[in-house]
Formats: sequence, structure tokens, C-alpha cells
Amino acid sequence: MTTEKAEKKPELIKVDIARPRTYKWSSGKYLGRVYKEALENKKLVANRCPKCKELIWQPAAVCGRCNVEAGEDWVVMSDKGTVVQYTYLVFPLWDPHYGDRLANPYPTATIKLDDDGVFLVHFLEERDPEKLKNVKRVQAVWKEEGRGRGLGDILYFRTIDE
Amino acid sequence: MAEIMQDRVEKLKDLDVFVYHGKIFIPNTYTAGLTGSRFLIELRDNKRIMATRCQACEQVYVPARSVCKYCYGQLTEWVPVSDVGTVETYTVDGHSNGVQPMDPPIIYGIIKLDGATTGLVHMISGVDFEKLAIGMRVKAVFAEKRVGSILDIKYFAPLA
Amino acid sequence: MSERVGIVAVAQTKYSADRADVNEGELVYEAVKQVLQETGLKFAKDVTGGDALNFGIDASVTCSQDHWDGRTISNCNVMSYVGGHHSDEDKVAEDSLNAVFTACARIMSGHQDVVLVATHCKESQADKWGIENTALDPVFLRVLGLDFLSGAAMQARRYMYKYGITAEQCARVVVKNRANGLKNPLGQGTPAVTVADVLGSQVLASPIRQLDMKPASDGACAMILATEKKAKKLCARPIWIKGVSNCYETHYLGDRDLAECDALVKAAKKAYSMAGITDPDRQLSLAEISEEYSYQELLWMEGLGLCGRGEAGRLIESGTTQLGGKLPVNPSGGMLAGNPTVVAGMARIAEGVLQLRGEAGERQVRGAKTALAHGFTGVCGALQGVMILGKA
Amino acid sequence: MGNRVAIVGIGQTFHKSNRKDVTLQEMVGEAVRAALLDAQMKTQDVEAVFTANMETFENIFLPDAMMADETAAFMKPGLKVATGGTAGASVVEEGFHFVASGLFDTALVIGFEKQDCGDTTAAITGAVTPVWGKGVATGAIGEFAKQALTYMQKTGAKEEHAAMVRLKADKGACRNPYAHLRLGLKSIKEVLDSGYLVWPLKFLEFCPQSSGACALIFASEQKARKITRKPVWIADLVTVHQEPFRAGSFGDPTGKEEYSQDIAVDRLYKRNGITNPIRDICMAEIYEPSNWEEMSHYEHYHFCPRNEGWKMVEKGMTEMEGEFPVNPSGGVIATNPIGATPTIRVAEAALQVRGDAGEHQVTRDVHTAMATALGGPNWTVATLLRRSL
Repeated sequence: MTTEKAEKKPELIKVDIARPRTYKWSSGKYLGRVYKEALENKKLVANRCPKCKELIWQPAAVCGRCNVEAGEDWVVMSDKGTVVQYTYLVFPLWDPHYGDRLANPYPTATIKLDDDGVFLVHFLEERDPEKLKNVKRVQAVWKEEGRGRGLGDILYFRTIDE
Repeated sequence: MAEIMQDRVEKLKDLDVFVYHGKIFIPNTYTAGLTGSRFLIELRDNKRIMATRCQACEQVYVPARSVCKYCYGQLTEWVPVSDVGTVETYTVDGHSNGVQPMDPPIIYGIIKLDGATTGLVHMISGVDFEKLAIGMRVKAVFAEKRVGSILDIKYFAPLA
Repeated sequence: MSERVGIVAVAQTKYSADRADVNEGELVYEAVKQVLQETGLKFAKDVTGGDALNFGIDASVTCSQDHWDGRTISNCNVMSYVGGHHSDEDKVAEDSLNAVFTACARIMSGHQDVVLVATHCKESQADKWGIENTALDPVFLRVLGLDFLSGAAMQARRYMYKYGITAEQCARVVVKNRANGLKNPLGQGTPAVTVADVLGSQVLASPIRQLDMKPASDGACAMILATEKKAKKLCARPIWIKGVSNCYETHYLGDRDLAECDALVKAAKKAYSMAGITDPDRQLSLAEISEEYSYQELLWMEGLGLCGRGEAGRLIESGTTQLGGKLPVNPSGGMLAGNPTVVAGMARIAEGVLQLRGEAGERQVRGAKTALAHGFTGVCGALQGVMILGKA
Repeated sequence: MGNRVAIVGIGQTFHKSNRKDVTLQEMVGEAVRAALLDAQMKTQDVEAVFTANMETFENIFLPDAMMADETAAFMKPGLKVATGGTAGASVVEEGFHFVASGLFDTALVIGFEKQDCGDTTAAITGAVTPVWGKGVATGAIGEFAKQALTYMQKTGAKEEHAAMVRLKADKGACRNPYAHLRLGLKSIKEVLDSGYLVWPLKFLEFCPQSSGACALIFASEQKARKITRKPVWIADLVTVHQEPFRAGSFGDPTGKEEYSQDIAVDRLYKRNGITNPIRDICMAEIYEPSNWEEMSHYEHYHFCPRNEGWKMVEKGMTEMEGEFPVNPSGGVIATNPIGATPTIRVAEAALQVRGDAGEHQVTRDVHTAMATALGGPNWTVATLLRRSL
């Protein structure tokens, strides 16, 4: 009797806990400027470091590379660009900020914005894996209403033929 | 499942600053491990509170634990302890924190069960707040429907 | 201690109930900017031949919590602001006194000479109870719905029962600290109260009432530590770290008598022995103690050996720990006047430095020579930290 | 100057995807117990306990305090650090400083992660808050997929080379009882046919989610010589963090930016008289979340010229019997309890220096070894170990 019981794997108890926690993240002053320009003018802006002259992305009070104050030299960037890299999820990913398992409907790409713009990570409208391979030139598609969410004001980047 | 709260963004009154009201929600599944599971199964199936004993350090750990904190020995000796014990401290918790198993006020307490050398943190009920006192004798009240959880002990009630 | 470590600059933001106007990086930069300007220091990799100082900051030790920032790898929030690019940076995930402890070890090891320490926390942006609940054992404690308030309430009850501490004595702590806080220009402006106000406030978790608990607070603190040689180059009066230690309690609240704080006793003993202190209540000029709840100032005072067991109540009644008393406790106003968790430990150290440099204005302790700073992490003082600062 | 510091005790758990038989405290306790046994020490002999993990993976706040009893930290000094994937090496750095400072003569240094109680990719996605970018994250996997594509295009490396690295890793893992994935792969064909996880990364080409812990015991010189005949000295340690690359998380496709890996090893080699890394160093345990990254890191650690990492693979130089063995333990692609992974690299390198790596002990005599860690937006911690100082 005892050997039979010994073979039986001991029961293990688990505790499932699923509790969301709310947060209030502030954009702060510098990212707030990106929100304002996107909301009011459908423009993408970044501030330029006075020392290395590079655009700071995510805009901040300091250029981390030069350890100097970044200041308010704001530059309006084009919302057209070239896809540098892209990838798409084969499996749905649990996104803690949605609190849900979502397969991002859109591929995510690194897009170099024109005229010395920054490298922006955002969605591509094109979802067909084959067509994706030759997507190069893209342009932002802005939301018409419900803006006020910074980079979330851009739905995705649409393929443009140039 | 807690309802999924909707995100919203609020612009501060006189500043170009935006506050993103959102959440972080990652479900977790923790294991009680072999020792913890056996303790919880004893609650569920036998309404019995089991402890692990360290002979060398004369410790009787409740809830049962696999390591003695004093000699770092691995504990393998199980002993039952009484479901009656003494209240060492308590609080009448009136604040709501969103993670309590029931609506407050909840009386939390640490109960040193007869035979144990460590106190069990749990809930007390069935007593007027004014009658609560350190040193009070209480007895475990088991839930009718037990599932293998520390909540299989519903609460501790004053000894008659 | 072999190689003496000096604190050459400290800075704190003005504590506030809600700093929604800045993000975490901008908040910490408000403090970091001041210590950089005060010392004229650059980060080591930016030092060129032509600079006034031929050395820079070798590393940064930051202190914040992923759970409070609501972000995995939360030191990314402050990396750019603490010179982390192409440099040595590490984040301590405890009360910030432990970050200063870490910086101290880095200098005493001889591996680094100058270390920037920076901490921040915005309590206004997160769910305090939800976070604290996740610090408790998931199987046996978390499902009961406990948090640090209900834990503290059980400790307060046990301590008051065993040593005869009264609710009035706890209330006096709030009255004293809030009054001191109003003399602190960086304080949060938390309004003064009377004992009656405290005793009349709503019970949150008996015996702790609303006014027995610290207010929510946002803030940041930064300081720069250096070897003795470089400290003397960086400022006229470095404040020396004479002793520092910390110690873990057990996690299982039922394993200990909550009226005791053995880990604090042990940490204090080590810090005192390093600093050559035998009678702390006579040799200390002031003590800055982290107290989220009023009973904690009294319990921690006893753990720190500033008085006998159970005597803290009488000490507060006698005015000994008031500003102007024999042993002022929390001239800064402490957490009860408004300091964020995590930042509190360094806020204590910063006040100690200001007092020993005679820069504490209205709340200056006359002739202050030796100060104690205390910081704890976790439920019922799970990790206790003690630091002794000296003018000489 | 400070004390010299040696590793005198090494302990690991048997890393697995799931450890439902133990709580987090008990799992970490297993590694601590193994390290104490290895050093023949008792808990009283350990003066301080330093820990590291990434709290959002288990969603446990202040886990170090929660496991104080099981990790011999009860009534002892210590603290916890948390950076990114480098956390397990950041704690090695703090242990190094604390013991060298003379504050402690002995210390436990522990990296841990129990990924069976959370959702790793979800936790990593939390590294970007919604105020900056909601929903764009593809998890670390997505990032390394982009890296693999860039590496292929830039250097001409073939998928076969990546498969050879995966085969090498599996050979090591099969000879390492602590490794998580021990697949017994026979040929690169099995890797090439394993289907895409995130294009162009295949199923077998990315690290698993593991639950495990690794504990090291550090001791000051005079203590170390009493504890063990085979102390492994921490010769040096360099941490280099960095801002995120402008055009990527773990790599810079523009080719204009400096990598923290290059800066870290430059400093490490210059300070320790290393002029030809694969001659002066005998082996390395590097942090490679994917086989593609391993080839790229050969170049960033200056084991070979730029764009020629895959040639080392082709010549079999980094095999266990090779001229410069890398990751004989099976590496991160076989075992990745994230908080413990960098600590495991130091532990495995130390075992090689001691000659105690058993079946996966490399052929070459190891008097000097390097362990690296990768985390955050491409942060690096490089640790140099020596048999004698």
C-alpha cells in the first residue's frame, strides 16, 4: 500500500493572484512638449543637445551622452521616413498596460524620420508578411480625434511610394 | 476578474504636462511548495493545523516550513498543533486597500497556537471590538467549503 | 574605519504631496543638479585636462523601486540624469540609506574615489497598499489582504501593550515632527496639529489613526561621497561617515515579538562600535529616525539605545527630544512631516549633514557634532539601517 | 587599498522551466545550501547576504526581506540591487566592493529568478511605460530578432553558422547537470527546421524562461586561504551602462554608436595587461540571449575582428576543445533564470578556473576567465577571474 502511495506524486497547491495596480505616470515637461505638438499641430518634435547637436529622443532635460542640460532648442521633424528594421509577433503577447493578451495587430518598426529626424519605433499599417519585406518609405497616419496621447496620436505608418 | 480599468490622459491645468492614468496588470501563479502544500491539504482534508518541528532548536513552526531559521536545518518532522491559541497582538483594520478578501473592518491578529513556538498571522471574528485583548484565547473556525488555502480557516473566534 | 569617507554635498527637492509636473528623471535631476553645481564636479569620462578639478565622479548609485515607478528596470528613468552613459551605475532596491552604505563600501574598497548617490520616489503616482501587499508571502500573508499599515498596527498594539506606551505619547511625536517640519524650507508644509487633533482623527487600523500616519509625498535626494583626500578638495567641511551598518529581521511576523526590534539593535550596535560611541544618548547631538507611523519613532529610539525599553514615551513627554531638548529627534520633521518612502533614509542623512554644517536655519541644533541617521525598509522594519555622521 | 576578494563557494539550483515543488524562498535556499556545502561553511560563517533579481518578473516587492530566513540573511547585514538583465552581475560587483572594503570578510552573493510564477515577456514589456509608448513593445524577443537580421545582412553570416552555435551550446548543456534545456541535438538541420519564433529567430534560437538561483560565497584574502585550497580571485570588474541606442534596443543598425561591450572590455583589458584576449584569457562565459548575439559579441569583446564572429564558429575555435572555449556550460540560450543568469556566468567561469566543471571542463588549462552580463538597453558587466593574483 505504502509504495503505491509513494509513487503517487504529492499534490502541489498553487495560489493564483490577479490584481491590477493603477499608476499615474507624468510625461514631465519635455515629453509633455511632444504631447502638446502632437495634440495641437499633428507635429513630431524633439529638442537638440547644444553640445553634440543630436536630437534627444525621448526628449529630456539633459543630454545623457554629453551630461549637459538639453535646453529648449525644439525641432519640428518630418513625419515621413524610411523603415530601418521591423518585426512582428507570431504569438500574442500579454501586455501589462492593456491587462490582456494581444497579438499586436500591426508590425513594429524602427523608422528613420526624414531630414535628420530621430529613429522612431512605431506601428506599420502593412500587415502582410510578404509585402512587409519591401516596405521602405512610410508616412504617419494621425488620429483625427481622441489625440492627446503623445506618440499614441499616430495610428500607424502607411506605406508611401516615392 | 477585476474589471479592466480604462486608460485616460489628463493635461495639467496650466502646464504643457500630461498625466497618463493607466495600470500594470500581470496575473501571477505562486506555488505553496511541498511543505506549504501539505500544510494546506491538512487544513482542507482533515481540518488539522500541522507544524514542522526542529528538534535541535526546540522550534515548532506554524505555518509549517521547510527550513529552521536558527540552525538552517531542513525540517522533516511534522507534528499537529492545537487549533486553540492565544492572541499575541491584533488590529481592527478599518481601511480598505483593494486587496482584502472581504470588506473591512477586518480584525487581523497573531495567534500563538498551543504547541507552536511561532505565531500564525490570521483573522479574528465573532467578537466585539472592545472585548478584543492580547492574551485572549481563540479557536480556529474552519470554512465549510475548503479548497486548500490559508482561508480554509475562516477566522479565529473567542473560546466559549 | 580604515579609509574615511566624507559626504561633500547634499541636496533635496522641496517635498510635495504631488509632483505631477515632472517625471521621475526630471525630479531626481532637481537634486542632482544642485550637488553637481555645489562641487563643480563632472562625471569622470567628461573630465578634460583644462578643468579645475583633475578628477570626476567615478560611479553613480541610484535608489528607486520598480514597483513604485511602475516600470521594469526603473533605473532607466534616471540613467541620463546621473551620468550613467558609458559609466558604472547600479540601483539599490531598498531604503536609500542602503544606497549610501553601498557608495561608502565602493570608496572604502579603494575601487572608486567619488560616488554620486541619487534617490527618488513619487508616492502620488502609485497604489501604496497594492504595492505593499505584494511584499508579503503570497501563500500565507498576501491572500489575507495585509499591507504595511495593518502590519504596523499589530506592531504598535504589541509595543504599547508590552511597554505601556500610550496613544497620547505617540500623538506627541506627530505634534513635534510636524512643528519641526514647518521650520524646514524643504518640508511639505504639512500643517501643525495638536494631540487632540491626532487622537480625534479617524482610526485607520487600531491603534493607528489617520494623523499617526505620514502623508503621501513625492521627492528626491542626492549626495556626493568621496575619499578623505578628495573630500577635502571638494568642500571646506566634509561630514564624515563614522559608522554604518544594517540588518535583516525575519519576514514571518509571527516568529518575533513585534514589540522588539532586534535587527535595529544589532545594526545600531555595529554602527556605534565603528564610530566609537558607547553612550549614544549622551554622545549624539541629534537623531534623525525614519518613522512612517508615530509609534515607530518611539520604538526605534529604544532599539537605537537612546533610552531604556519602554522609556521613549516618557522621553517625548519630558521634551528631551524636542528642538532645544537634550537629544533632539527629527529636527527635520521626519517622514511624518512629509518624506516619501525609499527617499526617507537619505533625507535623514541629508538633515544630519546640514545640521553638522550648521546650515539648518531655524531648526539648527546648537553645537551639533555627531548625528545619527536611521532608515528602514519593509513591513515592521524588515531591514534596519543605521549611520553615524561626525563633524570631526 | 582594499582586500583582495576570492570566490570560495559556488552553488546553483537545477534550473528548470517550472519549480512547483518549492516556493521562491525555498528555491533560493537550495542554491545557498549548495554554496555553503561547496565551501564547507555554516550559515554563521557568512557575515552578509547580497541579492539581485528583477522584481516585476515574480511581482514580489522586496523579495530579499521575504526570503531572509531561507537565505541565511536572518539577523545579518545585506541588501538587494536590481538593474536589468545585468542584475545578477551588479550584485557580484557590490559583493566585490563590500568584501574588499573590509566591512565584511565573507558574503553570500545571490542572483535568482522564478519565472514560473509570472509572465516574463509581459514583465519585460513593462520596461516602457505607456506615457512613452503603449503597445509597441515586442518583448526582448522582437529586439533580438531585429539584431539577428542586421547581423546577417552586415557580416554575411549564414543561418548555418547560427545553427552551429546552437549545437555547440546544446553539447555543453548536455554535459552540465544544472542546465535547463538539454536537447541532445545531433545536427544543425534540427535547428534549421525548428520553425520561426519571431522572424528570423527560430524556436531553438532564443533563450528559455527558467526558474533558478545561483549563490556565490566571497571571502577576503586571509579568510579565503583558510576556507579553500582553490580560491578563485576576482581580478577586476567593469560595469558600463548606456543610454538606449538611437535606432535599437540591443544594437545600433546605423553603425555610428559605441557599444558598452567594447568600452567595458577595453577598460578591463587595459587595466589588467591583456593585449591579446584569446591568448591572455583562457575561456569565457558570455551572456548570449540568442546564438546570433554570441557571434556578434565575439567581435564586441575583441575575440576576433569586426564582422568575423561567424568565422570563429566555422573554425570551431569556441568549442569545448577549441582554442578559445566560450560557454561550455551551455550558456544563456540553454538556461536563463534572468536574475541568476549573470551570476551563473561568473559561477561557471569560476568552476573552469578551479578545474571543477566536471564533464564540461574545457580542454585548455584555465588560469584566467572572463564572465560577462548583458541587460537593460545593452548594458554590460565584465568580470575577470584568475587562479592566482
